[in-house]
Amino acid sequence: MSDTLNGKGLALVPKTDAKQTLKDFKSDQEVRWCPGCGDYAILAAVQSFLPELGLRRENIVFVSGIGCSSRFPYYLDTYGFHSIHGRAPAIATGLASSRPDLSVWVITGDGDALSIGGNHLIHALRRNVNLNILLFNNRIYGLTKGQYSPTSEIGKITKSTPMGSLDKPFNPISLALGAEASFVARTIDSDRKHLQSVLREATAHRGTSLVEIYQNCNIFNDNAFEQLKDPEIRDDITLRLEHGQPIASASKAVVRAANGGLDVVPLAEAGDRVLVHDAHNPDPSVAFALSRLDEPAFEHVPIGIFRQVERPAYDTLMAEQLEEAVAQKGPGDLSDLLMGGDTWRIG
Amino acid sequence: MSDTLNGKGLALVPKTDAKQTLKDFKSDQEVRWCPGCGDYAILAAVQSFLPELGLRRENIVFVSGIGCSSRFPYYLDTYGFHSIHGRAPAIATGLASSRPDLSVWVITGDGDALSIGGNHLIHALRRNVNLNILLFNNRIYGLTKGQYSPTSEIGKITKSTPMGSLDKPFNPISLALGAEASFVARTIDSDRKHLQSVLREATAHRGTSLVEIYQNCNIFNDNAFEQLKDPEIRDDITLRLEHGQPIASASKAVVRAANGGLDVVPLAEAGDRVLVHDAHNPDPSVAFALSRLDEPAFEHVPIGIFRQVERPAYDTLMAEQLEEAVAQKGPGDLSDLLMGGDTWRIG
Amino acid sequence: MTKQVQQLDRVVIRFAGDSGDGMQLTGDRFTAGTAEFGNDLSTLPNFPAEIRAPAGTLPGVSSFQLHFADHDILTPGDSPNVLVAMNPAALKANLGDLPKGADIIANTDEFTKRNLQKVGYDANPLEDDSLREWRVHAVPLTSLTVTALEGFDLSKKDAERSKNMFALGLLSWLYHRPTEHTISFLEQKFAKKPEIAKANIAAFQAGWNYGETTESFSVSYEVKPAQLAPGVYRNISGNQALAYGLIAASVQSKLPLFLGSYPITPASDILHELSRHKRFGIRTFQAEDEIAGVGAALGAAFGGALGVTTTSGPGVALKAETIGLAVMTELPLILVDVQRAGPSTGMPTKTEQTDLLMAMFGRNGESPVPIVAPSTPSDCFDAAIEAARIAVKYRTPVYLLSDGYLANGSEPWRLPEVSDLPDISTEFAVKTDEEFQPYVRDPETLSRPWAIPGTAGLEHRIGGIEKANGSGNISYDPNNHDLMVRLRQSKIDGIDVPALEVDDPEGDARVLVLGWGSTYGPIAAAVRRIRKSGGKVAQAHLRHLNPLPANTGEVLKSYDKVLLPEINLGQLALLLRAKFLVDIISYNRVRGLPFKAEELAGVIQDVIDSE
Amino acid sequence: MTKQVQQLDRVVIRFAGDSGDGMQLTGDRFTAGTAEFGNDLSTLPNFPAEIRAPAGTLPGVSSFQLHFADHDILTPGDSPNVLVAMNPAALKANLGDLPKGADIIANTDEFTKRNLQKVGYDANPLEDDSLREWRVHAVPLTSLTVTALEGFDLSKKDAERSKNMFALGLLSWLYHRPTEHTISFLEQKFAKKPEIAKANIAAFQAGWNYGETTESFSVSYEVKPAQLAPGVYRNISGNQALAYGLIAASVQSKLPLFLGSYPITPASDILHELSRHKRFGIRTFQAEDEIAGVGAALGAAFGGALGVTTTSGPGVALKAETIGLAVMTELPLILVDVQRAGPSTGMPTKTEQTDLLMAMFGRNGESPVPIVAPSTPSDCFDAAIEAARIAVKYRTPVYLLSDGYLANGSEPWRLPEVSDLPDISTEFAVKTDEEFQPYVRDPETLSRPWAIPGTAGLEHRIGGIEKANGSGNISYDPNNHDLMVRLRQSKIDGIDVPALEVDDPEGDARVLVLGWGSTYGPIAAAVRRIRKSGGKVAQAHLRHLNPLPANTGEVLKSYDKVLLPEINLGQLALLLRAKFLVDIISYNRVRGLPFKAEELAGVIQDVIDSE
Ligand SMILES: Cc1ncc(C[n+]2csc(CCOP(=O)(O)OP(=O)(O)O)c2C)c(N)n1
Ligand SMILES: Cc1ncc(C[n+]2csc(CCOP(=O)(O)OP(=O)(O)O)c2C)c(N)n1
Ligand code: SF4
Ligand code: SF4
Ligand SMILES: [Mg+2]
Ligand SMILES: [Mg+2]
Repeated sequence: MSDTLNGKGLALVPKTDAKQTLKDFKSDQEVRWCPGCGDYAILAAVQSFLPELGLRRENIVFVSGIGCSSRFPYYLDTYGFHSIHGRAPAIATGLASSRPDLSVWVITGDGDALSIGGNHLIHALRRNVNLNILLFNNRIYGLTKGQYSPTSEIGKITKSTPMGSLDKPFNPISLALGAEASFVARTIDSDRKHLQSVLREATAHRGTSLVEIYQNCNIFNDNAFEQLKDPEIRDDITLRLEHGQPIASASKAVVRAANGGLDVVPLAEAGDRVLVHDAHNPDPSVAFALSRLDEPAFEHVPIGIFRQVERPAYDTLMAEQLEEAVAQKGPGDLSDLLMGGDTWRIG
Repeated sequence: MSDTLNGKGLALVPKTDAKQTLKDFKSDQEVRWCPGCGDYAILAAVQSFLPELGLRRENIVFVSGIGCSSRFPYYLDTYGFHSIHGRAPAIATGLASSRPDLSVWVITGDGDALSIGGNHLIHALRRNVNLNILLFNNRIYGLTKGQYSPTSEIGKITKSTPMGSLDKPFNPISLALGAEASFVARTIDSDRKHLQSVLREATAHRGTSLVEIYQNCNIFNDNAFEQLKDPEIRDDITLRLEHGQPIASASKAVVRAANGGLDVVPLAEAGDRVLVHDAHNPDPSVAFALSRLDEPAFEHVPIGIFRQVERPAYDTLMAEQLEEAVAQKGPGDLSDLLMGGDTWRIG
Repeated sequence: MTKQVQQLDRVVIRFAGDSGDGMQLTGDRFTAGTAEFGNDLSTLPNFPAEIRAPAGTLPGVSSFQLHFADHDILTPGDSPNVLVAMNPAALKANLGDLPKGADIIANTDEFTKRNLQKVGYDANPLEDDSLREWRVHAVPLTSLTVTALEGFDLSKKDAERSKNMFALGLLSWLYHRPTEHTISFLEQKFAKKPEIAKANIAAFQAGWNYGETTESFSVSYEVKPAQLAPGVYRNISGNQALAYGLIAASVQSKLPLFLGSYPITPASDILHELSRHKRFGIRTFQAEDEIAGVGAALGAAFGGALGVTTTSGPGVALKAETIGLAVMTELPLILVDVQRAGPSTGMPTKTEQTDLLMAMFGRNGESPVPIVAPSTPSDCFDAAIEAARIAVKYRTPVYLLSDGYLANGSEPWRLPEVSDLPDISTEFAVKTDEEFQPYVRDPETLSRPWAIPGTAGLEHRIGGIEKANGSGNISYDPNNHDLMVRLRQSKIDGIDVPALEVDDPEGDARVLVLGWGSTYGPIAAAVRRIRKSGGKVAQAHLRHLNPLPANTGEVLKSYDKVLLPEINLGQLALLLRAKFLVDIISYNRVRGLPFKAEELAGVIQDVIDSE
Repeated sequence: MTKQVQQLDRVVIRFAGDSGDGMQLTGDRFTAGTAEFGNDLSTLPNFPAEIRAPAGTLPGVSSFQLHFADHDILTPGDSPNVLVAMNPAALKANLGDLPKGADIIANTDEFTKRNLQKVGYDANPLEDDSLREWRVHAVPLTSLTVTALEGFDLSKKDAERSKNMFALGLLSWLYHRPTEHTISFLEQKFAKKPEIAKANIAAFQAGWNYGETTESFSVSYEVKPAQLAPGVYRNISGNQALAYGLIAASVQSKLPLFLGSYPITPASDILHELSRHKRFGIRTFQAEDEIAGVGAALGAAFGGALGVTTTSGPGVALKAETIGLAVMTELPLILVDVQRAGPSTGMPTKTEQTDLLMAMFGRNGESPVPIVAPSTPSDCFDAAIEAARIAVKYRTPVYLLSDGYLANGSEPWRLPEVSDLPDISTEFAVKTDEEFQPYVRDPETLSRPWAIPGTAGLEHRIGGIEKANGSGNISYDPNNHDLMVRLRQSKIDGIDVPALEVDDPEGDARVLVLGWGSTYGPIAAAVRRIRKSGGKVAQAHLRHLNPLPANTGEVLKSYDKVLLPEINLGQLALLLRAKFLVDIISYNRVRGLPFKAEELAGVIQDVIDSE
């Protein structure tokens, strides 16, 4: 856990000595995504990652909203809650803030998290509830059969936008950073190793970690992330973010721009101006600038952990207040409470 | 309108030659805020600013949510809609995108806009509907008598948080920039001149303009912005943002930091490193970095227009599609539509 | 060999296969051919909520049922005469609905050991004796298709894809359907891939020829065109008819249509349809959620548009607060609820009538809203216009309660003459000499003026706080509040709705079957059966649920017994019992499916017999 | 001069002034003194939605009414015997409620020309003859206060602020209230500002002395302590009692309380109260909106907490979707709705009973939810425990329907012994030898196991899609859906609720007055009046609205007439009519105010007379 600030993410969750394998995390439910869907790869990556945590299976909970991606909990043999559209962060907030002994995950899609659920997402982020949020971004509404989503590119032709969509998409990383997130990362369905390395840090982080996962929907938005998978160009356009390392792809590098922002230049020209990634910078501004590098789209895409800073988790603070209240005045006594006001006796 | 990119904000709204004064914009309703409330100053500033626009009064609409601030529309003799909590941006989106001939304003509070209404706000911003959103930020829930709000500082003691609030507040400017806003500004209730100068640019901007107004609630959160009003320190901590001008207060200046971010240094030390403000920079990263300068609070506060870039407004694009559809296939004919499928005749 | 041709008056076919097998398309094309041929028809698509559940599994089965006849019919049929089963899952999932003696056309190629195991068949039912009570036609549809396409430059997989067209060809032969339309349809659909177009056409024709030549089918069937009322017809689904109705309402009201909506099954297709008709000046706004959808529609209505929002299931719950605001601000608004099986997420692709009481009461405070419910897919057109008429005339949100069955089901629709459509236009308020009062009421309708921004001299403020009647100023006056609560109620109670019509041919029935919404077809079909067998029963169907027609109580009380079948636990019954103190007999099944005519006929007969 | 002392059995006082005049505090203190003295009492605060509307205006008037007596009383009183009017607006706004002959104590200092004009008085009513039918005591409260505080180091403005304490002192003298409590209260409240504390105490004493010495008051009144049941009492408002009830439910169920809430009038005080008792392990979460509030509560319930959400008005509408999810997932959850005047924003500070049908039906699909309604402020305590008992035992969301009148009204409460409170604890599911089935049902209650995360071997998944009974797997099976719809309904229908008790002392009444919720007090007071005057009437009050007590129908049918007063347009009446086909007589007034006993007595008498 080299990059981990504190590694306390799951400190309160009971561990097991029993050896676990991928199989322990497979439920008996048949997986029901379209053949070829990127969700399969993510599921396999998560199932094979979980044993590494060494947690008691019963202390893991997956909470999801509604969407293709939100079916995820059914396929994991942990506790699970397939809730309603957009509300998973709220439901998970109640669970995680009252049960610090649980590892609580939120599974959500770009529609679920950023359209109907946008408000709960940004509030969870600023509160820093102890949650791992995996946002499956396929830039489309899968389950409702292919309308454009808040991450679809402008001009997208879909069933609901036959002449093209009009709205500028959200950049989930920028939005999260604007919402005071303490942990923000991006990875991709097809790169299991990277995906798992991000999950490793996300689970080690105590607080809300938002992991955007580029996910291919081969039915309604096939090849949305093709450039990042294309062996021809992939290494040139992928800027890997690793804390303490220069930010560069095979051929490009990130440097400071004259106007206070960031620029991408040919690696050869960069020299020692290459920006070294500081994921732990308390100021999210550089992380934000990094998140803007892929505007308009996919010329150079930062992948990895944009931001990872320590901040007390909401449930910790909440628990501390309860403890403090007891420390100050002793545990609550119902009889005392009732008798506590101005009372008088009759008879 | 020196700083205005296009000045097209109200190009489609009918003008009047009639001379207007503040009085024309006063409704017959008694103003019902607490004596001393900052809302009075904002109301007066808006009422005395509106004549400047020279619009037909009947083409101006104020839409609000719920909160003390949201009573604003009642006091203006224009069209008004005092709607429900948090939903004003959604309602205004329907109005503005179907009526480009209107000047549509949204009046909202920090609770209304950022708590219950957060999602509608960020979506309005990314869509760039032609709206002027005035966010009265008093960092408290006024109307419900003083609970902490999403902009209240951590540890705030209120009726609902007797041991102090736990959640990190939103920075409305950062959030808006993370949500792809094309126009973002901050001003303050007590500085009418500045407030009006910001409104001037906001109305000239076609698209969504978000104006955060620091507003004093003298009943539940008095003196929240005292530093910015205190003649002793005000000029030292206020960093005025003016496009094309160096960013500095009486004694401090903003410069680029070594790590790619921004720093505030004593003016004397800054020399020619002082950052020149570029509100029109297509990349919001520097604006974002500026929005972080006042973290944790009020050591140096940027005031003015953070960002002001041209981007097609949602209603324009929508109208263009309708026109294009007509251009391509002629205006809709109901009879043709009904007969348009596979039909057959009987009898 | 000349094959025997048998005449039938009606047939029910069900195509069933994997989600990826193209059964909906096959059904659609068969329907188009049947419509073109002139039969009356009714359809029932049935598909899983998953986009494409794993191949070969029971949850992945998708089916399409079609009923066609030489006379007018009312339902998609209780049980199929023919089942086309593209794989073992399709057979297993549908066999239960198949009456003994029906035909089964099974694609033997898919009855592999693996596929059989997937659905729990120990042995191949086509080979053991288990299907002896049906007439099984074992056809290797896949391999026949691949063989037929050998000359094409296609991978085997691509060739196999055309097996649904082979099946369509076979069925088209079996029922003497015309073929031209399907061929030109395929040419158009694959205009950009001519090789695929040709292959599909070839598969289609091979299917036809297979029927013509193989011994497996010794009889083919003819169903004569129906004697429908003269006119121009097209086949239409409820969602499409509803969208067209909204467009017509926009034209007939001279108000630009603004749709604020968030996608949700089974309402999404209305959004899709409307977004294709921008040349009517229609704005479709895909909102960030249901709340924003209805909010934007209300904002547009304030600006003088015909504001519409469409949704289903949990989406309805989310709109409640804003509907309350629309009640308070007394603005026109149309709320389309395509009811689906609940509660909560429920069964998104299944039908139900369980939102009636939600529509009536699902808001804080006393907030009455009129409710209109279409009865058949094509009736969605008229019901939409009627909802708009009420909304505009009475300045009120109106609920239009469709359901999943109407939405996706289809039937031939005799096109109305545009000149016969009602004029539902209204007048915006204009400046007069008097001071403008936004809550002054029209004495007839009790509606308030619709004064839209841009009108000089009518500047005013509305909102969700209680208003003084007349001036519209904020008012906390107790008596004003009581007055306003009653005025809002009286306005809705006073809406002009046509009288409830009773179908009681001889006027001597003692039992009335009442219904509302999509149960019309099965109820009417059941009533026919009863009458055919000499029974006497009256039928009435409510299109207006709020307010009820003025004569409703009278009608109910003029029968010994009133039977009310509903796909809920008795929601309309509750309203009628409360209002008229009539001991209505409810029949309720909440299975996510429409009633069957036979089932209802049995229930009606029981009620008659218990007299 | 020794003044005359008159004995009274009951008095109704109303303090009225500007929002900034501290009338609520004054009323609270008078109430505390009265409680201490041992009278029975009941209070009715009434304040504007604005925080502090412009001084001296009608909308800015805030009032506090207190009814106290030497016997047990049931309401805050129909009309005041004394009005304290701190300014002309307060006089004007309240005069209509004042019976002729009542006392008016008016603060003459505020009857300036400007203030009179502000509320439309042409002349000073204290000086012209217009108040001749009342007993007016013109007292320059402000200047007397300022004079009394001359020795203090206070600005004039600060001194003037104490005028409410002067008024309190005067009234305390007038009704022989004890003074110690008020003095120690002021010392505590202003502990950090001793000068202010002393000034307030001085003003209070000056008011007392003024009464004692001035000629303006020749009589003072004594109301003997009431003969209430023996026990320890405290005065409590409905919101506080409700919060205490929730805490007690947490203790008695051994479940940690989790409140997810979003502030809204008049429910916010429950959030405020609960957030002060963290040492009970109570977590209060101020959410970003109502949806997140109920969502978090449901999430916590999944984790084994006693999940609660509190709201009012439009907030209720927003929670509907999540309540549907709670119905589907069959988890315990308490939904507190402090009903306020609607629809939409309505009149936030006013009371109403208009959310009953929303609670019953306000969700998509068939989603039954039990409903419990407290009848008096202190009953909110017991009703909260009862709601929790049902939620926990039956694994269901439960609606607790309070209202604005109960929330802010107060009355003396005889404290229960903690040992007498019911044990409402439950068992979480534990691993057994059998495979765990999350939707297997307890045969008695039909509830499913509550298996919380952290329990090894019970890993399972729940959600909003229809579940197979037993296994809990997703199921689209039509018959399973019908079964589940009925099981969910049966579970609620089968909840054990106590029988409806009827108060019919001689057992020969022919008319029954039925009520629910906060109308208990006025109805019971009206019934007393009728009986006092020799009339016969029976009374019954429903605490359980869903399911209804098993004997409800029987009770209704055993009277010739059933009168049901409701502060809505007849919502419970609708349910009872539908269920029992009884022609209930509704009496409805929706004025944002509780009924008056006199008003109801009149209505009851009319019904008796029309027999
Ligand atoms: C309240 C509500 N509104 C709408 C829907 C319909 N709906 C289900 S999933 C979905 C969007 C799915 O998109 P996304 O979150 O991107 O998930 P994906 O299917 O792409 O994984 C919508 C609109 C719903 N189930 N509930
Ligand atoms: C749906 C709904 N939830 C809650 C409320 C109660 N409420 C009214 S205003 C408000 C917050 C006000 O805060 P803010 O937006 O900051 O406005 P301010 O009063 O401070 O100007 C709340 C919670 C409401 N009216 N409607
Ligand atoms: S529709 Fe797209 S996202 Fe959904 S399961 Fe299929 S491929 Fe995956
Ligand atoms: S409570 Fe605060 S924000 Fe509201 S009117 Fe009073 S001073 Fe202004
Ligand atoms: Mg998606
Ligand atoms: Mg505020």
